[in-house]
Amino acid sequence: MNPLVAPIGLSHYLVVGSILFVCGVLCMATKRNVLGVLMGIELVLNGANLNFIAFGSPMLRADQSNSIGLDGQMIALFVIVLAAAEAAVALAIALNYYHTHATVDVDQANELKG
Amino acid sequence: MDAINWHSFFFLMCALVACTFAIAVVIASNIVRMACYLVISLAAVAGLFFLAGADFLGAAQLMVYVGGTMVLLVFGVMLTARGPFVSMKTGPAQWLVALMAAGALLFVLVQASFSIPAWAGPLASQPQPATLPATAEQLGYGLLGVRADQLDQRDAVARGGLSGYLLPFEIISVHLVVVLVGAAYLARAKRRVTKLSTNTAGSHKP
Amino acid sequence: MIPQAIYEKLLHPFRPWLLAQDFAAIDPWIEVRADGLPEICRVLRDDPDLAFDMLNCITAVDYFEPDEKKAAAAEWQPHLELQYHLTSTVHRHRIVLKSRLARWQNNEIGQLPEAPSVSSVWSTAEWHEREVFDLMGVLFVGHRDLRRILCPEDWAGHPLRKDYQMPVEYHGIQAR
Amino acid sequence: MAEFLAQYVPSWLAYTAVGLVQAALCLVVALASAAVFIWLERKVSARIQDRLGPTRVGGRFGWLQPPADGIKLLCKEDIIPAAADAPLYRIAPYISFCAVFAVFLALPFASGWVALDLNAGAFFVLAVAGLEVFGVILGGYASGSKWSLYGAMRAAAQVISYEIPLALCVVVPVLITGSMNLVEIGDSQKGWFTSWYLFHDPFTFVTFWVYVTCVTASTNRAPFDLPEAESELVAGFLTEYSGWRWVVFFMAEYAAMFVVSGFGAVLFLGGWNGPIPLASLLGLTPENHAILGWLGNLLGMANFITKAVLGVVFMIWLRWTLPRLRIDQVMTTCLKYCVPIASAMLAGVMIWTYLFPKGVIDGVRHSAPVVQQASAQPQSGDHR
Amino acid sequence: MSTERMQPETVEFDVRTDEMLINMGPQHPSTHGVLRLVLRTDGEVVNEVTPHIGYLHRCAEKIGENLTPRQFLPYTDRLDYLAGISMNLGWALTVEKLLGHKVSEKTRHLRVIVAELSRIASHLVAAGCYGLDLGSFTPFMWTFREREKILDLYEDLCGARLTCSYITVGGVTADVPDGWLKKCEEFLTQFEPVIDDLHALLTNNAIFIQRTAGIGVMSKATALDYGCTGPVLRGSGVDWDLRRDGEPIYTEMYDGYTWRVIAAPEGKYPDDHPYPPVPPETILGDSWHRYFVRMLEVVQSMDLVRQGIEKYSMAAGDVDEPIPLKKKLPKGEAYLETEAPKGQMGFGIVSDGSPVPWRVRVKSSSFCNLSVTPELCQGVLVADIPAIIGSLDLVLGEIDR
Repeated sequence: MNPLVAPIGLSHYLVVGSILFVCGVLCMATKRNVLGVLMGIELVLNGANLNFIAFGSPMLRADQSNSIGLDGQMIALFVIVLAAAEAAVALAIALNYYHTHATVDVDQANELKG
Repeated sequence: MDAINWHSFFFLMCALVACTFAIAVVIASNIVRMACYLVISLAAVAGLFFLAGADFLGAAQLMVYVGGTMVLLVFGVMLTARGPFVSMKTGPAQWLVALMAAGALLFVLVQASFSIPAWAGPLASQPQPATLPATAEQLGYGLLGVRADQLDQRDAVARGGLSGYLLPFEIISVHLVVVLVGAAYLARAKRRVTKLSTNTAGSHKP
Repeated sequence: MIPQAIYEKLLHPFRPWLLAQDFAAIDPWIEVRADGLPEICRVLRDDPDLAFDMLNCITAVDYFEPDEKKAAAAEWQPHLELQYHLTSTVHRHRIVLKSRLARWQNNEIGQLPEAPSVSSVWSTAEWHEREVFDLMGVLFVGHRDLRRILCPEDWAGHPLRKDYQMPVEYHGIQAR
Repeated sequence: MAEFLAQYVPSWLAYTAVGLVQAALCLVVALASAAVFIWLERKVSARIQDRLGPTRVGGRFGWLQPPADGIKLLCKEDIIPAAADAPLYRIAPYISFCAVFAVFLALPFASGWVALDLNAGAFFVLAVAGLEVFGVILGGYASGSKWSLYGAMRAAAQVISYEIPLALCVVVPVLITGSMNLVEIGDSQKGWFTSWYLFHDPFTFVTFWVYVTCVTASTNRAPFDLPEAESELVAGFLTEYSGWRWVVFFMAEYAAMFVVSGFGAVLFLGGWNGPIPLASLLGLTPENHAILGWLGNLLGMANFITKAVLGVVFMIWLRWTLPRLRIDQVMTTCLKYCVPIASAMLAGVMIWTYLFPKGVIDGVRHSAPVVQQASAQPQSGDHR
Repeated sequence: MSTERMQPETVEFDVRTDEMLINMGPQHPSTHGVLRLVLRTDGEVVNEVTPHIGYLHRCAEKIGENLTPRQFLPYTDRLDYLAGISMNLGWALTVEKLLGHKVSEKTRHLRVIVAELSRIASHLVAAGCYGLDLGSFTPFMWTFREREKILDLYEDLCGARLTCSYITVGGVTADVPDGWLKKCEEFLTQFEPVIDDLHALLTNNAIFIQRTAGIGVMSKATALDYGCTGPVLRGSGVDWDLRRDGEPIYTEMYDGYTWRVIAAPEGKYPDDHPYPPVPPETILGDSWHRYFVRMLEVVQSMDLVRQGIEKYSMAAGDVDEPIPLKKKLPKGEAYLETEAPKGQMGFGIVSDGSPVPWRVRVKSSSFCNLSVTPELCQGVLVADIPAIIGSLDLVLGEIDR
């Protein structure tokens, strides 16, 4: 079943979504720069968004009976807006952290430790 | 070999771009390179949105996410750059553990996405709409409560009682304003600039 | 207010410091002892009748004759002369203050003579005194940061002195 | 055109051919506009400064000056500074040019003559215009020098902050037409110049001038050209660029000028509808005959291009008369003047269209048919 | 001597960046000639400015000790190369003061005509370059087109456009070629409307006012304290112009001329001046006022040139010949300051009786005007530095000597 010919189904989108999600998690786990972690979060949110859109898309499913329809796109819109807000706050915290500690290395942020 | 299904061709293209650059973000060490790869990956995801029939969402993603959030991130990268972008390496041990965990998670997700037959895909027979579906207007009415896509809902109650998204949308916009004002206040540093005192150097108060 | 009256006004408080004066010259001048300069200048600026609020320029003249034949003929001993040209924008009158310095501090070649700085009275004196230090070699005591202003920082010698020899080469550039 | 070709050639070849033709057309328009406007800027600035401008290259009016410049710049040595981040340094100009070129896709030259008739056309143009700032930031950072980073940060701050009032101004015509489809916006301004949105009501008139200010600022032109402020930053982020990469940045700027004035023409000045509706008066409408309709569209396109060129001349005229603003004055004009005025005008237009609708309120009438034909996809723009 | 800007203010900035040392010059496009400014900036705000000069230092004073006064004259052209003839005038008058030499009536009026023309040329360069510093290119083109016409007049007069060495000790090198005075008048009549265009283009331009009003404010006390002179001093409201308040030998030149010093002692210009009203945002002593004083002086100089032409054509006799080349100088000292376009240009000469002077002193006005920049540029934005430096109208040839 040569991929170019077979029609694209919902599961293909889900696979791409999960790859993005996993890259995001990996990025958050391994990056020591606070902005790297932030980028990881963006990837995770995008993975989730892709799934929402895929589920709600009219073209990807055989029966439209239990498709979430427009709700998928609406929730994706909410996610995008909230991601912008989250990035702004995270950046403000990162900048303040940078001003006080003159570094953005996450591993050195251990003052709260006992 | 009958005609190439254009939809799947473009899907494969965008998906490949999105995934490779997502992996590049993980691998890259220089923070600015990471930011650029992320921008390209998000643009490819916007392409996927267009392909999935959500053209308004694709444009929104391009504008708000790539145009706004990513520029914010790049600004953050520039402002916290201390000298040449020192790339902070993480030890190989952490990499190993992270890779194993991620691999397991990926396997589970892919398994799940292929397990349900309903998600397999549309029958070849169902014609795919030629023109790009106009979701902008439907989303607009979705806000107002006229659920254009749910009208063939089986039970009348669901069709009648679906309230619009207007109220949550207003709440979100107020929330966004509050968050941005807070972020601006948080990032602002006060400084006293003394004029004409003998020591001309401004004393900085963190 | 003619130079004579200015002289009388200064006579009372600064009699020991005023050494000589000449009101017939083209630019009437008063010679003062070098160490009294800041006080006299402060009085000249702050006294309402004098009100010398503008220091036009600080000039340094090097009286020294390199070859012996002419040196004998000259009727002055080798010395440095500082000239302060002052103007009052209020009363529209002018005066020149002169003070005499030895060419070298207690006559050892290489020891720059010292004079008190008037930059506390007029801020323009700061750059003028830096220029005199740079070109003529006079150390101004009490100056904020006495550095060379026109010649490069590591330049040797003071060009406007009569016995100045141009260095043969500077940073690899043949000068002579 | 694609369907027509599909009868003879396998469908995928038809679609790619059509796509390539349209892309080539848009690219030609972008490059030609850049070349013409370089010549135009030299001539107009010469006239303002009481001198002749290029006359020696190619005939009396110096027609060959742009190609001459192009060849000269092509022959320049391709220098990449040592401290530069080479791949980013190379990619930056192309990012900003592609961002500007992408707007050509959605820009309608005449009723129906548009590369991609997007339903959310206006929104797409704003989205893609936001990407241009990446090219500037990357260019500034990748040049490695302190000055170019300064210029890049200033340019980014300026372009981003002017996107907000720009979006507010674009919402006004969208509100009046009830749809974001640019072809629809242009068609709804058919007829005499009174039907232009510029003269629709006092609020849209003011919105147009706020739009002009924001657009001049977001293309880094005239009084807002901080990033290339010669007197302080010696050319901002363009300092290290020379030769072909500088030409690409330069073309991006001039194409951006053409695009934003074209976009403004569609939104406020009736796009292809001239002051006097010549096409309908002469009967060159699709109803009479396809060829006549095509001629009408040709007339419309000429109309659209003259308006865009007039917009560019206005920007050039601004540049050669006004001195440059300081960075904080640029920001205050944006946050203290453009944003409040734009939002006030938006509110004003809302009230105006509610109280004195031009004919029936498009919005509500439009929604009724959608409810009945729920299952069928509503064809865009045919039931007016 | 504290002004209202002195008390420390809490200035808030979005983001704190570390301090940067930025070099502006010596080949920076907006520093006029080879001036190097080291700015210590924090983000956009400049905390401290330190000018470095001396890149153009030729030690003209040492050269003066080996040349007779008339041989030294061409060197004075190279001091302020934008107004060469005013420098010649200063040196010629200083030596004539030492010699006690009086020039004839006709020469005096010819000197006024030529000196005031050079003032117009110098102020035109100042206005044009100031527009260029603030980013608008057109005033530069208009002002230099008019200045070219003045340089053509110089070329007819003495062969050179820039370094004319026309006024010499004892008189002028050559009398006026016939038809030159008519050409002067033609230039003045066609120059009248250009002034109004310049006012419309720059002086009343809202953005120009925004960029210059209230920037680099210098109080009267600071101006006098730092020895600033010329339009920079009069821009701060000090009513002091050497053509009226100078030494008798210099003020005699302007006897019989009706003119008025352009300054706003109580912060208000004489209201009968037919020029655009002073915008409200400007504070006396800011960059805008220094620029405005120069524009008013251009019109005043045009009037002086017209009066000079009339008096020159009515004066009897002919122009004086310069003194012999190797004339022995009397023993003594002489120092004279003249009102050059950029400020008070001082020349001093000490002679011991031989034809070659013992010591030559050159005091430059831009030297003092530049010394005030560290104080003016405290806490301004980087974009204001060219606005302040441009308003001081500096020429590095004159500063470095």
